[in-house]
Amino acid sequence: MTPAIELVDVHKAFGRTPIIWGLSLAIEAGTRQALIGPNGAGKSTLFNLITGKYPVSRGRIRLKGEDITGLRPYAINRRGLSRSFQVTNLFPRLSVFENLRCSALWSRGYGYSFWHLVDNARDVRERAETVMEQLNLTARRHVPAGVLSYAEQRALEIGITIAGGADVILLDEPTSGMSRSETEHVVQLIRQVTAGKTLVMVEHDMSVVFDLADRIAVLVYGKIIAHDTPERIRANAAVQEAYLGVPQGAG
Amino acid sequence: MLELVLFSLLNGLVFATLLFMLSSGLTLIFGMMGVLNFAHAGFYMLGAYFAYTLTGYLGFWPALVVAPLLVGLLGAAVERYGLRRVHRFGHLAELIFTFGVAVVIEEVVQLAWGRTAKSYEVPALLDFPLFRLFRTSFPAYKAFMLLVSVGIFVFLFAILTRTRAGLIIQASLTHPGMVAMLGHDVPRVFMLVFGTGSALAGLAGVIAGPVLGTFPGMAQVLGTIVFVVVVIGGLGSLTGAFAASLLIAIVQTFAVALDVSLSSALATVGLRMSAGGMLQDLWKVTIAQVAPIMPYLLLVLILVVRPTGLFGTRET
Amino acid sequence: MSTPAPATVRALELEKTARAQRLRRYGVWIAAAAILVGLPHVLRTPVAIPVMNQMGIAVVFALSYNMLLGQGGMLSFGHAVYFGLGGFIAAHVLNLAGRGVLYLPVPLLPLVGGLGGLVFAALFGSFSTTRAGTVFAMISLGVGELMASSALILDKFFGGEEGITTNRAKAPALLGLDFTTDRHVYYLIAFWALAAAAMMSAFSRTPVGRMANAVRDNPERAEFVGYSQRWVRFVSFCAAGLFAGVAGGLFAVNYEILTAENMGLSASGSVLLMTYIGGVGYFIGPILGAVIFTFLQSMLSDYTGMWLLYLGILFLATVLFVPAGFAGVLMLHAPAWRARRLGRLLGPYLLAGLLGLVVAVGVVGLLEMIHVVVSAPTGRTAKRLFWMTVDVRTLWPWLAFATLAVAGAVGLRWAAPQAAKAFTEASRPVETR
Amino acid sequence: MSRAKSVFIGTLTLALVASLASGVTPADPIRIGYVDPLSGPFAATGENGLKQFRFAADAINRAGGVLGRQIEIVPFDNKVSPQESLIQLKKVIGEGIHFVFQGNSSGVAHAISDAVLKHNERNADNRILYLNYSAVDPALTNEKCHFWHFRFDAHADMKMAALTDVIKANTKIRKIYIIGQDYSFGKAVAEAAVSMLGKKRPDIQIVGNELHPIGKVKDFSPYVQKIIASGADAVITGNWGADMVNLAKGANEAGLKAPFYTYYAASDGVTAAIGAAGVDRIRLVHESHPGNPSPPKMVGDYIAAYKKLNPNNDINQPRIHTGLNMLVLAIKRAGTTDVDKVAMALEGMEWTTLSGDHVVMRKDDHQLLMPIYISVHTNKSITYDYDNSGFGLSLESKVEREMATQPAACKMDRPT
Repeated sequence: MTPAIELVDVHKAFGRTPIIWGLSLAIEAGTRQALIGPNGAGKSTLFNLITGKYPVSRGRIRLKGEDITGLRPYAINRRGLSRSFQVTNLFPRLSVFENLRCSALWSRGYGYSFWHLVDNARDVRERAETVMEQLNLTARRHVPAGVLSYAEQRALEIGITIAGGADVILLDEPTSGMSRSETEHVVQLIRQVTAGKTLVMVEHDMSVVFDLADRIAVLVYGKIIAHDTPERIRANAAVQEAYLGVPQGAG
Repeated sequence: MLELVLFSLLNGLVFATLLFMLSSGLTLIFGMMGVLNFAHAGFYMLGAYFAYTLTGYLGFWPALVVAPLLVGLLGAAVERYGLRRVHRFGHLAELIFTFGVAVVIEEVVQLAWGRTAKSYEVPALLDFPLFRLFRTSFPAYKAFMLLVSVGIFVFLFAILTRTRAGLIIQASLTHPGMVAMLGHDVPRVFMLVFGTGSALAGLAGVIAGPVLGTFPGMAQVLGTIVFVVVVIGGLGSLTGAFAASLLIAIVQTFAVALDVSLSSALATVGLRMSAGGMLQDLWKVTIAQVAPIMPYLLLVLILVVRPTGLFGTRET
Repeated sequence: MSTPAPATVRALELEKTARAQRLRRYGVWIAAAAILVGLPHVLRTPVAIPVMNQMGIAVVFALSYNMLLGQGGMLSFGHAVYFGLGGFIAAHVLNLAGRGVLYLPVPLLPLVGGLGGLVFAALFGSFSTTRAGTVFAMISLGVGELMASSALILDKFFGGEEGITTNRAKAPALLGLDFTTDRHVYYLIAFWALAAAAMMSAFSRTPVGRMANAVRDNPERAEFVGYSQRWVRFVSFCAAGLFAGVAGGLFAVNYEILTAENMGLSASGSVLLMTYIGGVGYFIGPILGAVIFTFLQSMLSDYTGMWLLYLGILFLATVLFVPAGFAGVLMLHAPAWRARRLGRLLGPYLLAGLLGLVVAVGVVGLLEMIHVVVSAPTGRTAKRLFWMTVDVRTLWPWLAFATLAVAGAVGLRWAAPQAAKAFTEASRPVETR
Repeated sequence: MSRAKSVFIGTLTLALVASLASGVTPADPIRIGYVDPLSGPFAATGENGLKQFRFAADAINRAGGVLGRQIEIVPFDNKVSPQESLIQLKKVIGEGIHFVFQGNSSGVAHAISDAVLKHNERNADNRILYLNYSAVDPALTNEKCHFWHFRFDAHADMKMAALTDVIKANTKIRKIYIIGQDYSFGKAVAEAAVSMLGKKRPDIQIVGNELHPIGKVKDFSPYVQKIIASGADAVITGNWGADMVNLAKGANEAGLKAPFYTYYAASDGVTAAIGAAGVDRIRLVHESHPGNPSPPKMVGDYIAAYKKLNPNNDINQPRIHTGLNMLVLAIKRAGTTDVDKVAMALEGMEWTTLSGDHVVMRKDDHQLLMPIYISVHTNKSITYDYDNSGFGLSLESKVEREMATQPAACKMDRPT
């Protein structure tokens, strides 16, 4: 079976500083893949390389078998990959509903159309309604995204990511800065909205990681040092030495 | 030919220094506060008019010092009581505000000094030809203009690199958000920079008034050329502003000397354009004819190729 | 687990409210059309129709500008280029039609202008929409200056300083309309202004129109939901150029002359200013701005030689006190309107407005008297001000106006917070039972 | 009905009747529109023009007005914009004014002339007359001429004809440099200079023919440098406003000694701004005696009377006096303010100007034929200076009417 995402010998350097160093990784379709590693290991950079925000210095990236190296973010998104951001990244002056609707437009085939009215686009509207329902934000539909509470913004961040219906979803620290109960809610949400899809997730909260992930890759200084099931990772000596060090669950 | 080249170069230099005096203040304001300050040329105009009146009472030399100071104070007041309040409404509001200030300055000048041009003259002490080469003489006043702006450049550089305030300004140019976190009173720095920038524009007015004329349209004649300099040089870059001033002044000065048109250029390589159609003028226009709009062509070309400008590091 | 059922039910409900909304929207357009038809019968002064024609053109132009600024977040200093080029092309085509070279009735001319605007917007937009922000603004400035200067140099097409004249009466008539009177032209402009406004309003509700808002807010994120920010900006830019060209075509019909001035920086600046004082955040903003700005521009100069000064002061006051523009102020009162508490505001507002007027009278009086002192012929010291004649040599008018200004200002300092308080009170949401 | 109410209504009725009555009083003045810049950078010229119109009108009114009515000048600010001029023209028409003077900028003149023609063709019952006192593009009375346009200033070709006559006589001039603003007027000047010099003095070499954008040149040094490099003995320029001032200043700084033959290098601040830089360098070609060294009495008195009233302004356009008086005479002769009849009366009308010249309004193209004066900018023996600067114009030579007259090339349709 073709991997959902496949990185082959990827390098990335900013100026003279190498961040990613000959990294190869294959993520099976339909799995929930977590990416962990200490701060500065290059997790976010890796996300930015996969999604086309930064060009790679060397190497190839494939999405569902197709080479996407060097494509612009929108081109990659159109091939069915969507991502969220670690720092909330919404359309602040648009309402919650508009945020979601805009995110669903392309995948429903509306493109750069100026001959449709969005209000008449029933499929898009229903999609936005459904996602809004899932996010529990229906009561806030007319509120501009910029004035939502932090937790609501984080939820909307995920909503924008999934609204387009991409089958490969990258979430960058979806629970960062959340309370315990909020985190639990988000984990529920993620589980629900990514059912049957490929999920790649950067996360610092180990309980979340071990709760959600089917597979875990450990990134240290630009290299994957381990890639395995949660149980095996937990037992992996190299990981414990390089990264965990502390008892798991400290979060 | 030597005469033409030599004096064109000299004139280009003088004009460049004038542009630099105007653009140095603007680039700092732009770079730090992100404000497209449309009132900048207005402060230049005020400088000339203040100096014109002060010269009548105090003479040229005291006016040379007092007029820019007055303009600087006025600029600081505009920042303190106007721009600072508008700041929270965003850059667009600030831009419209400076535009309003520009209109008000221009109208108040006409209200106070009348609508006709003023006979603001070169001071007698400098009203002689410094030297004469072939058939052209070079006025001492222009040499004085050169001297003053070189002085300004050195002074600004010293302030920016040697003083604490300068370091803060430099820091806020590259990392706009950081300075406040370091505990500096950013609004005060803004006011200082805006005041100094206005004072520099005022000084440019004091110096250029006798040469380029002191009349209600003097700000408009200068128009947007200063923005062009600042953007070509790169936002917030003093070196860039200096280089761009030179570039634009020299390009403009030498373009005037070139009586070459597209059709004549093509003719030298054996192509004949038959003049006809709606755009026939395009072939006949000489470079000299379009010299004054060359900066805008440069602006578009440079921005398309290099959005940060020549020496800039940031886009906005 | 999510079941589609509740969403569908909600969707059905929404369908109902959406239908009501649509009805209301059509209602607005029908009302606007009725007003436009009726206006010339109500305003019967001879100057009214020419001024309304001018307003109609400005409205289309300002709305097209707001497609860039308000909807797309693109600050342009060169939008008049597309207005002017559309106008020039329309004028040339009208001349051809007048000579019988091609058949084109006058009412279709704005389309020609629009096409011209579109073509050039596509040309210049191809490289200027790569970036947003200052880079875009400065490229638009450069293009604007270049085109305005070229208009004076490329004599054959632009007609030099005297421009291109044309004659709408020579083109083929349609339905008996030969456009020899301003009234005919009024209905033509009213029709196109309404049609263009409806289309621009519709554009903002198309996918690409909505994405223009998204790109304005966050270009990066827009790329991660499948849209190229550059393409979105380019499409908006072309649409804005199209409607600017329509306005230019209307200008060609109304004034029968196009000059370099129409493409210049001051024309581009005016449209920015009118859009801003109207309110960039609202569809109605540019309409309000265009109407107010045009009115002031053409009427204020009848009363004072310093109208530019007053205009400048108006800009400053707008930015300082109503940064969201006139439309913004109106919209702020929506909650109070919904709560049916607007009536409570009448008193405090009237008081503050009256005091504001007192300040204005004082300041205007002083400025006008200074103007007399500075520029009137010797011996002419009398000045008609506010339906009375004052002599600037005497002290009392100076004192009186100064007193008015100061007293009004003091009063306003007291009355303004009252008005603000009343506003906050009135805007409080109604307690739900 | 309460007492107060009835008093109120009574007063209202009275006021109404009074206002209606005042609308038809026989002493209603004849209103004459003045459409020129009264705000913005060119307002100085427009304001001074307005004052000169009012001054001339006051004299006419003191002498009893015309047809038993006074005349009134009504100003309209056109901001030297063609578009704004048309808006103001609509107001003129709306106010029921039938005579319009305008002068500043040929671009505006073309717009107004064209609009007046269209209006008159479309509204035969409500025509207006356009009286051009200063816009000198030759086309206005040639290919663009029409029945409702009259010009009271010598157009660019007439002035150039006079100028080239003077140059013809000056054998010291062998090389001439032409510089002008890049628009219709600047180009017309350059074309006329080249063709007329070619005929009158084929030996003269045109060493430069330069156009620069209007109002965009900040520093004229490079242009002056070019003129010096060309070795020109004289310079011809149609520049006005700041472009003229800065050109003169640049020449002075670089020590360029050649004379400048100009059209608009005087008054409204230009004389003061040029100051010493122009002495014996600037020559001006214009339509009336400059007032120095020894003016005709009428000119002297007129200037002195005006100066007394407007110490900060000058009589720099005596053609305003000519134009207004000729219009008034035409109204008098026509015995009506009917536009077509007044226009008929103006055709072929003769008049003696303040300078004592006999001028005539040529019927063929509505161009006033007049002698041309050439004066020099100086501060020596100046009685009537400009801008209170001590500098003024002193007469050098006069070219008689016959010499300055150009053939009429106008094909005019007259109303039947």
